[in-house]
Amino acid sequence: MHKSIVTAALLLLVPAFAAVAWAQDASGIDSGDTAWLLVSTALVMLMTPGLALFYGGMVRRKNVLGTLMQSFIMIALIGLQWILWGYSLAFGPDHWGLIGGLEWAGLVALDLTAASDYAPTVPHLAFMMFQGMFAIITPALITGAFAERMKFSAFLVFSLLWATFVYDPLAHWVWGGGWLSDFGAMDFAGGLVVHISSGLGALAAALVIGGRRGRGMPTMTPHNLPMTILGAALLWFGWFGFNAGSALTAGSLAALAFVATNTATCAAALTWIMCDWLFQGKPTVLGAATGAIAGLVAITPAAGFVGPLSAIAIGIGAGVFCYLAVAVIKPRLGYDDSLDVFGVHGVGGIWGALATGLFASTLANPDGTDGLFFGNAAQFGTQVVSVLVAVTYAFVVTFVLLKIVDRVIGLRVSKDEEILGLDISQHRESGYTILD
Amino acid sequence: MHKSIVTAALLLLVPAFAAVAWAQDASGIDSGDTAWLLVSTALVMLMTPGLALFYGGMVRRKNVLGTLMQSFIMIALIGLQWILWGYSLAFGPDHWGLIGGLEWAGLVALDLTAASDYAPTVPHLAFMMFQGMFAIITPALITGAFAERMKFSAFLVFSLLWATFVYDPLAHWVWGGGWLSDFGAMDFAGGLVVHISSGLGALAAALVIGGRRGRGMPTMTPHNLPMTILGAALLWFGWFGFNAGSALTAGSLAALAFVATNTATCAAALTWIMCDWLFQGKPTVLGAATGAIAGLVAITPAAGFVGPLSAIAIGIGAGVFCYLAVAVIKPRLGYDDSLDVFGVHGVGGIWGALATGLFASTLANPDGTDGLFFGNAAQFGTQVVSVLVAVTYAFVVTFVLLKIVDRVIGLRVSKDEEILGLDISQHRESGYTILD
Amino acid sequence: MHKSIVTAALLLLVPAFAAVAWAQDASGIDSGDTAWLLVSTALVMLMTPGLALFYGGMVRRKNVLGTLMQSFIMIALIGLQWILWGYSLAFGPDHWGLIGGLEWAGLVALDLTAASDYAPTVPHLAFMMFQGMFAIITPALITGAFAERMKFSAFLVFSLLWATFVYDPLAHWVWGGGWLSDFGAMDFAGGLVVHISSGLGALAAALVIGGRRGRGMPTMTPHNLPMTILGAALLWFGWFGFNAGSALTAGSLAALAFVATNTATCAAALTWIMCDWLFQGKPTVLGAATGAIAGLVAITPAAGFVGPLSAIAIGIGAGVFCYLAVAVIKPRLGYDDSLDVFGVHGVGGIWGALATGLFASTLANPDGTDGLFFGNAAQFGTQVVSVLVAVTYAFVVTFVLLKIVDRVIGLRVSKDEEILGLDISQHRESGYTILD
Amino acid sequence: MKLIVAIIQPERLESVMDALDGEGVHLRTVTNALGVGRQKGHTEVYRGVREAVNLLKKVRIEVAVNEEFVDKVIDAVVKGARTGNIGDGKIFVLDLPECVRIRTGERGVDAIG
Amino acid sequence: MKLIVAIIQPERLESVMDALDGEGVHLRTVTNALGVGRQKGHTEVYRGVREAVNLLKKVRIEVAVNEEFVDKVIDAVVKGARTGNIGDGKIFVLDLPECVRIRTGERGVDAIG
Amino acid sequence: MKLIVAIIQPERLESVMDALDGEGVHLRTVTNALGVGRQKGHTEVYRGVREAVNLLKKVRIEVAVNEEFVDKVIDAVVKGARTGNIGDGKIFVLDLPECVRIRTGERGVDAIG
Ligand SMILES: Nc1ncnc2c1ncn2[C@@H]1O[C@H](COP(=O)(O)OP(=O)(O)O)[C@@H](O)[C@H]1O
Ligand SMILES: Nc1ncnc2c1ncn2[C@@H]1O[C@H](COP(=O)(O)OP(=O)(O)O)[C@@H](O)[C@H]1O
Ligand SMILES: Nc1ncnc2c1ncn2[C@@H]1O[C@H](COP(=O)(O)OP(=O)(O)O)[C@@H](O)[C@H]1O
Repeated sequence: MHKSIVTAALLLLVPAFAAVAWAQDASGIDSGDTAWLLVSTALVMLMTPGLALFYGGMVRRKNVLGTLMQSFIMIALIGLQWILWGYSLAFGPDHWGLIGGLEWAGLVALDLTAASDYAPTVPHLAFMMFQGMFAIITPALITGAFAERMKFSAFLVFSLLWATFVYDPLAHWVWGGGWLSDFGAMDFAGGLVVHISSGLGALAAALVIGGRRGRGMPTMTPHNLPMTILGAALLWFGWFGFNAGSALTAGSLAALAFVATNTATCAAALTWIMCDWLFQGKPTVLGAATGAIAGLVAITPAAGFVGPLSAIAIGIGAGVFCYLAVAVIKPRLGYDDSLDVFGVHGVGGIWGALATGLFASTLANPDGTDGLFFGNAAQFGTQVVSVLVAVTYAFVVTFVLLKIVDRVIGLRVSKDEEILGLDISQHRESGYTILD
Repeated sequence: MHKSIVTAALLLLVPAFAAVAWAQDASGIDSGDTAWLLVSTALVMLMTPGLALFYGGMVRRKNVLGTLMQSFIMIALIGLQWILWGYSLAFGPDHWGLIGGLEWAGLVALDLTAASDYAPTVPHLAFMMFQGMFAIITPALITGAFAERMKFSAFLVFSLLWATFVYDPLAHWVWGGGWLSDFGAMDFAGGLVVHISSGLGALAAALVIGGRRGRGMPTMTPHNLPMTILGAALLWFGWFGFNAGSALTAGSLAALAFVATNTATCAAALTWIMCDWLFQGKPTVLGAATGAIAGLVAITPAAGFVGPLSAIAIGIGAGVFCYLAVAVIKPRLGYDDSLDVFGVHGVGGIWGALATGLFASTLANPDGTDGLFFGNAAQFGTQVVSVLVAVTYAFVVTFVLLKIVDRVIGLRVSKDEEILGLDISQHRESGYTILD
Repeated sequence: MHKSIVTAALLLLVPAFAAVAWAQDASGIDSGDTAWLLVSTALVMLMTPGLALFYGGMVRRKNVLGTLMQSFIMIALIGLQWILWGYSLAFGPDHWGLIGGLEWAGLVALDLTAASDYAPTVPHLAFMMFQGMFAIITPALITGAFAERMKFSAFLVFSLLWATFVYDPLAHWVWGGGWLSDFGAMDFAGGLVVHISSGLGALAAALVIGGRRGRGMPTMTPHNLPMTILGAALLWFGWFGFNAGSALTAGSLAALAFVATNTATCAAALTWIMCDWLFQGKPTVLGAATGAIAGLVAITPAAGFVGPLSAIAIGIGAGVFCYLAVAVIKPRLGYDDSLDVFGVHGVGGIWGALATGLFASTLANPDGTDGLFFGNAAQFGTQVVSVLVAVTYAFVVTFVLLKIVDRVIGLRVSKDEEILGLDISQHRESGYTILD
Repeated sequence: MKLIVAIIQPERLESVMDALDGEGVHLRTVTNALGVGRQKGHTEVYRGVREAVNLLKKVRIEVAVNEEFVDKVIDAVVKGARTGNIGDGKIFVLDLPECVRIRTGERGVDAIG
Repeated sequence: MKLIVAIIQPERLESVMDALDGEGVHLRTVTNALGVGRQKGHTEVYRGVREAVNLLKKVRIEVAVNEEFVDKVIDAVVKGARTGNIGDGKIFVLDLPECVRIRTGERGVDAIG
Repeated sequence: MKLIVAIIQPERLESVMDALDGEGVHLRTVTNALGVGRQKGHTEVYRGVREAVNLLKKVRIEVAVNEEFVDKVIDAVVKGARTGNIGDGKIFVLDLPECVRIRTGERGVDAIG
């Protein structure tokens, strides 16, 4: 290396380190809470490859790598964006209730000697990283909407913009001290911030990019459902970190969220296969997996606010509403939200955010609020408004971003590339060999 | 929703929430122990999809989804059963040493403000959920016995009955304050409750349902052994939560159980491939995976009671006994325990439970008991009796339940459905596409 | 069993148990730290199957099981070696700075009533097991160098020797109180001990065993890249335990290592696909996965000593250097390091160990040391020397061991066996069925 | 009787099947195949090593018919498979002296349909 | 010489192979195939979307034999594959003017066995 | 015209393709196959149960050519595939009365190349 570069790098690095310095005996940091948050962070990280497999199994063979890649590379891309400016925008010092400032960009100015205000018993860096994994998976969720036809370069640019202009502001509003939290919106682990934002973004994406060629042909059959089941299992597993980790401590609140998460998921999976049985004559395995994801989505905003029986009710609702959205309404409307991101995350997220306003109870979580069914109709109103805000913001901004990227780069691969498949056309690789 | 339904639901939910309320400063709850138990719960949850893959890789292509589903759906089905009545039957207030009462059904009457008597340093809900994951995987283990031929509807009904009438009582007897624990049976993490119960249930199931059509043909070859290896790896990984989590605290006991678990598993895997080498000329990969599972099974009841060298002895025993059961005895007897649930879990569980009575040592765990080799022959006697009780109870009740379900619904798919495969006949799906 | 055997076994076991006895109230053991270390141990264990899949997807169909097996069986083989003598050699009482004594062989003489000096807040057994998982994965890493052509028996013998004569001494020198730690070598989680040792061992192995038959033919294409992506994801996930677990406590140091790990990985994955784009016209999915592993490798020695921006720099370096080694230099030199163990682990490990000497900062970790960029050129010198030592030792001893094994057993399968594939020739199994 | 073997692009299978059905030819056997033809292949890259892939995915259809259906089948396959681009594929027509329906043991013209 | 191509149900492969061996015909080549025939397909459902699957799994066997073995092969295949249900499959017999054993370069009748 | 079908060992595919190209024959269709021949199979073992595997992996190549290329193709395949060991494979030559290029509708000799 040239000396000048080294010196420049050095100067850049110094403040970061100053900031990172801490007292090992930092009072207030609890080893149990820290262990739990670090594990939860790892669990949430694993969800993105889980999602990659969940989606990858559902596409055609020729698009498997392209689909896996769209999730996998988000870890890398948003993982850096988060360190460099995303965390600062979302959780940095609040400006007018709308956005965090760039004061914490690159984590340079962070006071890391101790914990943050967000989570006083764990290292600030642990909280930052935990939140980072949420920022990573959210744009990855959207990729299901434009599966099998998006240009990789355009996808990268879009995702970076989306994380910056949709995710980071929304996260700030709800969790970073912004106006929606002042307004009273309840969102335990990301109904508004993660699922509504990605679900509505997905709807916008499906509309802007248009349907796949030759849709409806037998060859659209999932090429590898065991891969999808594995992905769903990893998502379920990781979601314990997502929801119970959002307690930010290892105590009764985490246990409540853990139980609510699992219970709603069970109920939703069973509900979905019952709908399958009713409408199609057989319970499907893809239905069980999809139902489980719908339940996980719906319980996300509510997990730390509701008891087990409410979780069952939320899970049943998720099963029914998402089933209807995916299996009944979508085929009629005819847009090609290829892997049902809107139907599962959009609809499930909306239901979950509203259900939080119905089933929340201070009996379950004394630090929470009561919902409509526990005598506090106002909270339901708050949830309705919050949902409308998130729905509108995510849909509109995503739509605009996609239109811009389409102008500048072009969103969609060419017809020949689509026939050839993303694996070869975008990545020059094949998922599987054919000859032995 | 109609208002009346809402009101009804509300009334139902209130007591649950009252119960769930807690004091955040609940004295006695340790964040480290809680972190460990929550993680362990997630790990044990992951074992069921791990099992799905372990089994799924061993069946024929046309049955892969049906096989994955039989494990996957257990999470949903027994996950709800556990909340609604299973936990109460197993761990609720004891009645005559035989069964827990329905007092805790739906968790409605649970005092969750603090920890339970079962695990005084963690939230009651965390203990409940941890145990729930055990209840889930146990009936899933049985599915290997009737792989590739069981009707899905009958399977659901049978599993629900089995969980209620076999698992819950046994768990109560051994862990829930029932008569076997008074009697002095030692079962650290489920030799009796999980492995003997499922292994003997599997034997009954294989006998009642009868063998697969065309057994012995080349096409019975495992269709995807890498899937099986992945499943075995996830099982091994999750088993750390199963066994070391059963310490219910994050301290030396958990560390001992962790080390014993890993060590016995290593010894059993090596033993199995040595048997392969000896009897068949080559060490097989499926043998390594099967041996590992046999070791995990056998160390389960002993994990918290024995030291590392004893763990090696238990692992070697597991390798030898299970190998003989699976590779030598089964082919001679000719019953079709398709994926060797009895040979691995039944035989491994019996060996482990007896070995606990041989190798247990208060030098290893001062809160445990000594076994035969440490001067306490009585404990071995206790273990023998406990094994006989569990073996008999599980076999007989499973047999009866299956006969009933066979009468009412019919256990087995039709001949045509069996030829077609479970995926299409039971679920109307295919695991993989054939045309690209 | 014969009584005499039982008695012999008993005598053997007693001291082990005496040693394992502990006081439950062992002062100094922290439940949060213990929870974190146990979880980390499980995470590191999962890395070996992750590696199996990472490698398994890259080979040809006929070698998939043989490749999976070479990693999988390491858990069993080295898992026992570690208990029986490996841990003692590496971490037992120091002799002349060169090796641990056999005093702790079989863990018989270990004082486990409390924690060890290595990690005073966790049970000694937990520390032992955590380190054991490192010992397991290191020889497994090497297997990529001789993929698709090594005789299984020779492989087992070689690995056992390698663990004993390469890994254990190196671990002792760096972490077990040996001369390299006295010398001042910094290696947070295994740049020298794990990656340089395996990377240089791999280079020696590739040279000794020679290239695969028919290399360069289309049929050398990875047979299942989704499997490789899954493997990479599990490695990434497990690596949080590897690096952040190496803090041995659940606090700010673990959080720092966690963040550095993820950040460097993100940077390296992006860097690699940028190189792909530049040199080959398209970003590849295998490149993203390979880049991620390169980043994980390079940050390993530095994880607990550097801040997030330094981690980005280290990640970029890993991406560039490993890309050059794998995609530019290797094809020119022409040796067949089949799955690029030297290019990724050797080169990445060297870069990481040197980078630790550049970017380490007491601002990041006050208990660490400053590196060159923070005014302490001496540390860089120390790192250079340490790297040279590790490189030389690992290369030379591996070379010698392989030559010996080749003489005695023969390293390589016959030409016919290689054409047939390892699965059938070494294990008498097939990975997949062909007929449905 | 003739055995007609057609090699087509995989994504044309649907429309070829529809075209055959349109001609009243309902029986056929389909296999995956790889073809090398005038259509140029593509390059794949694995860790910086380029690999020319000439074997492209194709689908192979076999249809056994009586003489009077031969032209119908050829026309239907051409209609369903033609895009006008290189790689559209080929049709091979073989003589078929005998044909047996396994279920009934029928032979020849009776067995083919 | 004739090249006999049989399309059969996958689960009958074993018994067809045994039947062929019984007739002293030991050489053959087998491929996976998908068949559309009189046998009706099934419906699959993915997230509420129904899909009619007509291409059913079959196995394709090729056996090249001298004339005197033709009927033996046909009989063996019929014996091994027949269940009496629709979908049992078909046998196609093609003329085979020439055959070469790669190993020895032998041609014709000598090469076939 | 002839349709030449060759069954070869999978690892010889490369050299057969090169040999064909060397003779100026660039078009072909390749499928996976399993062969039973004189080559003895192997035994697999799953949990102690032995299974004789006779169906060995082969590759099946189809090449349609004009008469004057027939011997060139046979020679090329033999050259590329022969190792002298049992299992090298077979070549079958079938008459091909008609051939159609789907893209252009050309028939016969014009269509084949
Ligand atoms: N002479 C032949 N022998 C065998 N297969 C052929 C022959 N000619 C064409 N094919 C098959 O048809 C496919 C399409 O042929 P190609 O030359 O690419 O297109 P086109 O026929 O439009 O010029 C090839 O990939 C190959 O599978
Ligand atoms: N004329 C044909 N051309 C090509 N393949 C055929 C033809 N007739 C039958 N087959 C193959 O044979 C299989 C069985 O035929 P099918 O009509 O279902 O049963 P059956 O012969 O008992 O009436 C089909 O799936 C198809 O693969
Ligand atoms: N008469 C035949 N009919 C069909 N396939 C054949 C025939 N003879 C050989 N084959 C194919 O050729 C392969 C090689 O034949 P084999 O007898 O093993 O070797 P060799 O021809 O060198 O004696 C077989 O596996 C089979 O796929």
